[in-house]
Amino acid sequence: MNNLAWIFISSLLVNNFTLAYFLGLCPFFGVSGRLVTAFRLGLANIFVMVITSLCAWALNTFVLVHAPYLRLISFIVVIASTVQFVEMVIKKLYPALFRALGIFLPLITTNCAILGLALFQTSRGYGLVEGLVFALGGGGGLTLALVLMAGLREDAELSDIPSMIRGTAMNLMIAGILSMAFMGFAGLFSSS
Amino acid sequence: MAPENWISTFRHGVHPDEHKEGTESLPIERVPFVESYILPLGQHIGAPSVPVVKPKDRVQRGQLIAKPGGFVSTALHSPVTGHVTALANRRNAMGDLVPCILLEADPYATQRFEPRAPVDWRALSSKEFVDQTQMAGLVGMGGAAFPSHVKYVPQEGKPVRFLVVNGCECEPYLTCDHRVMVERSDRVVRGIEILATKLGAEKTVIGVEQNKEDAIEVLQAAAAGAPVPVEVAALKVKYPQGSEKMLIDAVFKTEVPAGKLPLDVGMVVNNVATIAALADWFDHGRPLIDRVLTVSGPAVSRPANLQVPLGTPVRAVLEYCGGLKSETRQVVMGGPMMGSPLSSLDVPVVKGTSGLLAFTDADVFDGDTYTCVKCGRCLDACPNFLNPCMLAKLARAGRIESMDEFYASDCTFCGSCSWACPSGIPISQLIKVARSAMAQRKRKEVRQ
Amino acid sequence: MKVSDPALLLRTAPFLRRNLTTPALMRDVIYALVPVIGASIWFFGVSAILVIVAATAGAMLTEWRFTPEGKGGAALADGSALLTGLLLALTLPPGIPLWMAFLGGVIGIGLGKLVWGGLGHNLFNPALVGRAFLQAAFPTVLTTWALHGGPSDFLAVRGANLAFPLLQGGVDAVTTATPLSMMKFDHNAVPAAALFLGNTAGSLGETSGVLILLSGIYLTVRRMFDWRIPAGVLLAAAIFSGILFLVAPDRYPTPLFTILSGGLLFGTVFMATDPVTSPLSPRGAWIFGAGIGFLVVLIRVFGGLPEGVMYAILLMNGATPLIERAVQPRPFGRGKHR
Amino acid sequence: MAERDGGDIYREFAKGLWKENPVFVQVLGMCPMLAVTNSAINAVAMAAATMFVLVGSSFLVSLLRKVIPKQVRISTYIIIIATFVTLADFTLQALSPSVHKELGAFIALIVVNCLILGRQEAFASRNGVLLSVLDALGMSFGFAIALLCLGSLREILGSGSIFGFSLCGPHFEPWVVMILPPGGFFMLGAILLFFGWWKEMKAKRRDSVTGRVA
Amino acid sequence: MSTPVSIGDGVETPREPGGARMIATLALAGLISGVAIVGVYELTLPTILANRARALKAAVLQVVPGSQTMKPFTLDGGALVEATDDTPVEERIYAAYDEGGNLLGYAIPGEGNGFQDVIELIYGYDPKERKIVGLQVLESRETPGLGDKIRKDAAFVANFDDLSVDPEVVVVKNSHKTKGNEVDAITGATISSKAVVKILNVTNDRWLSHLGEK
Ligand SMILES: Cc1cc2nc3c(=O)[nH]c(=O)nc-3n(C[C@H](O)[C@H](O)[C@H](O)COP(=O)(O)O)c2cc1C
Ligand SMILES: Cc1cc2nc3c(=O)[nH]c(=O)nc-3n(C[C@H](O)[C@H](O)[C@H](O)COP(=O)(O)O)c2cc1C
Ligand SMILES: Cc1cc2nc3c(=O)[nH]c(=O)nc-3n(C[C@H](O)[C@H](O)[C@H](O)COP(=O)(O)O)c2cc1C
Ligand SMILES: Cc1cc2nc3c(=O)[nH]c(=O)nc-3n(C[C@H](O)[C@H](O)[C@H](O)CO)c2cc1C
Ligand code: SF4
Ligand code: SF4
Ligand code: SF4
Ligand code: SF4
Ligand code: FES
Repeated sequence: MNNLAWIFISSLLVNNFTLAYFLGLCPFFGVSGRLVTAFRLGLANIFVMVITSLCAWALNTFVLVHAPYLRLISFIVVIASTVQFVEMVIKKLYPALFRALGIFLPLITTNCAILGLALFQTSRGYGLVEGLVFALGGGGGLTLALVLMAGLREDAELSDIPSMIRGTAMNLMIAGILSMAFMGFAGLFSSS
Repeated sequence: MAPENWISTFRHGVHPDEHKEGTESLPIERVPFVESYILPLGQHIGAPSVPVVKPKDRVQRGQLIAKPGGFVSTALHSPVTGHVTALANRRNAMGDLVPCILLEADPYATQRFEPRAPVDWRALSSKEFVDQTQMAGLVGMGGAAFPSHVKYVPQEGKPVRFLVVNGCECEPYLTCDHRVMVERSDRVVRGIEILATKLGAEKTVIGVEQNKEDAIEVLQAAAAGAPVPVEVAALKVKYPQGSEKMLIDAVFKTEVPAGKLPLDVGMVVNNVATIAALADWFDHGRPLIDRVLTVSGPAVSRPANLQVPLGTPVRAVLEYCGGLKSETRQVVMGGPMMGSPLSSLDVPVVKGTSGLLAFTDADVFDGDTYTCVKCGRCLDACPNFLNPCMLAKLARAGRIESMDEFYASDCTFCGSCSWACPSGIPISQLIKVARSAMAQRKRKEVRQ
Repeated sequence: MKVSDPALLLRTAPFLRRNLTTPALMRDVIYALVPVIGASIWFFGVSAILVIVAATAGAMLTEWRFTPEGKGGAALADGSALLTGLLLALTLPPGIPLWMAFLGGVIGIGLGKLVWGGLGHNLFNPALVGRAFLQAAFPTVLTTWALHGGPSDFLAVRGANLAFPLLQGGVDAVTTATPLSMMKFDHNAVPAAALFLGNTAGSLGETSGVLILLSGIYLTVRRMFDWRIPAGVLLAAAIFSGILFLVAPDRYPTPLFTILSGGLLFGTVFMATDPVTSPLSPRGAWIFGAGIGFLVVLIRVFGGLPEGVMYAILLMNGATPLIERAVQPRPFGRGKHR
Repeated sequence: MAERDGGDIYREFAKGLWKENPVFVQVLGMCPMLAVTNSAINAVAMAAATMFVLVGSSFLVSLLRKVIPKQVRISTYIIIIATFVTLADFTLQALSPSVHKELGAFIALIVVNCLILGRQEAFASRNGVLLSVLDALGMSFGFAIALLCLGSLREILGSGSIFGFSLCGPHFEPWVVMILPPGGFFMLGAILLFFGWWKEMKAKRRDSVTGRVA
Repeated sequence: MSTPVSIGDGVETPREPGGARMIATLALAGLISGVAIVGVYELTLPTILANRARALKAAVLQVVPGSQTMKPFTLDGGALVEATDDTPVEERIYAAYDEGGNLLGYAIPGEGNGFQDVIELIYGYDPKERKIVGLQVLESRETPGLGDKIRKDAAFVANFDDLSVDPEVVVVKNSHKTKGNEVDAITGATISSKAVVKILNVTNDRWLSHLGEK
């Protein structure tokens, strides 16, 4: 399997950002109560991840070669500012899109899936295109996990879940089972 | 969209055991007159009738005793010769106290109904025809008790193409329509002639399930001699074929859009007994003063098809049939799928009463209930293609507001889902309770 | 004759019920399992019996102990815990330590069913949750296959059956490769006849295709499950693997091999069809089935694991709420297509 | 800020340990917690790094709380936190490369651990230096307790050892799932389930006692 | 979990009143944090670099048995030249020498996809014998108990102590190793085993032709 496709499949399924890497658990547990919201959040996430990947690539190539110690600070500040800027642009140009995604953008910018993306991309030495594919796969994986989780939670709401487990504990169990199911993707397109 | 395939039916639905063998070949008997009668003013859907008699007034059999209380309302006539004892509240089958006219029969009267000369119905304008029907006290005898004349009002842009006569009688145990079709096919066809002519229908289709072969034969013979085109459609036995939208789907393969009426697809649907009563009114001036019903069920000593004057107490009817067995635990007015349970035997037979069924504890469902295993049998049962399982779940969780997303308003409470559920979940009952809660909530909102 | 008022009950309509209950449904599936259980005992002897007893004991004890007060006995009576235990056992390798089989039953019912609120509330197949847990916890044991045999070595305890709880099996068992791993790693296809009759290595219940098919036909005829689900699985698996086979016949297995090998038939007939965890609506059932068939082939052919039925079913269980939302039945009188 | 007595001071510290435990009660900082608790030693390293960052930034934020304009406070907090994280990162890398390798990117991800930002916003920016540091210490210890709990349980079941010391002998069959991702979810879920059960039991006992009195 | 706050809220504010002060605050924060970071960076850098170098050297010396010293090389236009400080890490291989300064072999790093994630390894190559003489897995996320045997299973690692590279290395199952270029797969982890061998072959293709006898 060629490398780009593997990066995509790996971050989407095999090493799903949320279910295998534990990234972005805040939105995963916090915003998966309703399917529609979860889906929009997922889309917004993909969007921010793509921007993040671009920023991280630019910083890595042009700035951080000279000052590697500023990596963390510059990632977080630059990503946050860029997202804010893009948010303003969207608000002006596509108000409808903004209404659908806008409220999530600030929430997403401070979660670890975003920073994790930038850091992994850097530590694995991904180039521009690899980074973008990684962002799409990772964001897609997060969206997939979110949407599955939201569907399951909406249904579980109508079940007689015992009161002692209802809430976070149950959500963790559901996530665990999902994560176990995703183990089936292990090794997908990796060799043989 | 002519009916092409006679052995047709609608999709989904269920097939409970029919239990009709005990009564289907018993001729209609008349029950003797009793001492006193209870006539609720609201025996139909819509505004209650308004009494035109006072206590102590003498009344003749067939005399008007209450006039329509509005357009969606109908007249009420005395089922006996006798006198008015009181205007008072009595309990109806639902257990509610409702205003009634109480009558006492004159033990010495002949109780003969004096027919009047036939009306020249061809000469009536549509408005006059509708008014006449209203004064006949005609309501749907298929169970819904909807004032019939309302259906006959011509509506702009909605011509009537077909008259559909509902002879399905899909409820288990009930055989009253069956007997009416067999014994009074001439009245049915005469009613069709009148109604089809007045409505301007191209053709009339009588829908009958295949388990009533004798009725089909008799009706086919009668239809052959009818002055208007009439066809008899034999339908596969399935519940709730008699529900008008299912019947139309079965016969014409046409879906009446949700929230619309048969008239919106150019049809008027009437029960066979309603049609026969319509003929009696125009031919003999005989209003709706009695009806045919089936007394049956394992706890009834002598099952029968009876012609019962309206207002006769249930107790008297059951006594005529030899009384109830001692293990009786449940008496149902109507069919076993949609009827109402009675809490007392002192309620009267009304225009919509198609049956009186008595069961022992062992006969009616009282099994263990389990949680839903999502087996999908309720989906396969629902003639309205709803998701009863989901509706029941939402109702149970108190998420009434979400039920609209699953089209709770399309439910006709036919009970097919509850019948089919292996987990014994009272699905249609849950939906019903939730729907009335929803209606109440909406009413409250409107008031505020 | 005077009628005196009987003690009337106020139940509401409908007053009649079909005489089919949920326990009867479960019982029917258990009946259908009998031939499969018989085959597993034939092939794997006393080991099969031990593993089945251990897994069912784990499932039933958990159900009995942890169902909310007062309902324990009643919950057992519906037979679903027994069924879960049996199904779990039949997906395990014959040489598994009994304590693991027991643990699988406990996890299957505990994590797979009771935390969700018991029968009918779970969204993942309990037996497969139990198995997936075991496979993730003890991957080596769950991919070690004891030799199959006939009645001659009926009494031979296979593999690590008798390992002390929490400890490893000790002695190295005599193991063999399953048809699927031979296919995956050596590109060596076992003939279809062997797969069909069942004298191959594999989980207890999966080896005999013909018996599983018979049970499946029995259950279909009795309408115990939605036939669209197995149809969807088999069609999708056959089509997808057929395309691959046409592209490169020397690398990929034939569709027949795909369908007859591994747990595909067993999972299709007994597990994908679990009503509780599959979609209700007819179109949903097609999508669900097709998704499983597709994922099985994807995982088997392109993934790291030789077998993917369990994961495919669990993944589609997870997607079931989404499928249900996407394909609600269209109510009567609303729109054109149904 | 009003004067506080010793009891108050103790309370600010102790609340994080149990009553407002950031993990078990507030369910904060899930990502690093689940990602690194596959062994006790990783859990301790993570907890130590978090404590360093949390205490350091709480100290600085409360010190500067009157100087920082409201509109840019969050940005300033982030810069402060990121600084401490970078410091922790380098230090750990110098001290123990192997632990640093195990924890991977998750040390850097402390920046976005909501527990830390949350404490700045909710406490350090409104309270004096002493209380803020105590609060931070309490929260860090609470976090550490939770991490250690989770890490030890996962290591014991998943590897049969604790802090690398074998507990159950060489024949123990490890439950590999526990050190895999699902195990993280399950173990934390199980702990929360246990607390739920505990609470329910206590409530039931209380009810039965008061019921008898009434 | 992260609080729904925008950390970028300082970015678009300069137009508002008091902007100067905000910028000043941020700048100051940035300055302080910069100084702190640079300080610690300078302080820890030597240790970190030394740690890395030590780890690398240990790995190199281990995979080329008997070696005592090493020197990095890289390819420049097809010729092997000594690496400079600017040579990227992934372009380097390491020549290993005994105490007498005689070349014993090269340590070659390689990486590729494993069962779960990327596997990084380094192996020793003896150009005289055209044999692989040692292998160490540096980084892998393979399943504990299965795939991680590529690192922990002595029998598997021993496959690479004396492994011919002519023809290409191949994997065989069930201890059927008969030829010099064959590697016994780990039972239950065939995929990881194959992945390691695949990395070897790919890396060999890249380097071996340049590593003739020197
Ligand atoms: C579930 C259901 C079943 C019904 N079954 C019958 C039936 O078997 N026979 C019948 O005449 N009406 C039946 N009805 C009533 C019909 O829908 C329709 O109202 C009636 O045929 C109209 O004729 P009517 O007004 O003369 O009664 C049923 C209604 C429902 C909702
Ligand atoms: C493959 C197959 C296996 C069966 N195994 C059994 C069985 O072991 N025990 C049994 O009672 N019925 C078995 N049956 C079904 C019976 O023929 C019969 O349908 C069933 O016992 C009726 O059960 P019920 O009355 O509980 O619904 C089997 C049917 C098939 C097709
Ligand atoms: C949870 C789980 C984890 C696994 N991890 C690995 C692994 O890390 N590396 C590997 O090669 N195989 C792993 N496998 C096993 C492979 O999927 C496959 O069964 C094995 O490589 C076949 O080898 P064998 O033919 O020697 O039995 C894992 C299996 C399971 C169920
Ligand atoms: C056709 C059919 C298939 C079933 N398959 C399973 C199964 O695969 N696993 C299981 O635990 N229970 C199965 N059950 C039993 C039951 O649905 C299960 O215990 C519930 O999932 C528990 O809520 C099945 C039941 C039926 C009727
Ligand atoms: S249920 Fe409806 S359809 Fe059936 S007999 Fe009664 S009134 Fe007719
Ligand atoms: S038509 Fe009606 S009123 Fe006239 S005789 Fe017949 S039943 Fe009596
Ligand atoms: S009662 Fe309502 S939901 Fe149930 S089958 Fe009838 S129409 Fe469908
Ligand atoms: S029939 Fe009963 S058990 Fe089956 S899906 Fe419907 S509600 Fe659930
Ligand atoms: S800690 Fe990961 S998103 Fe909040």
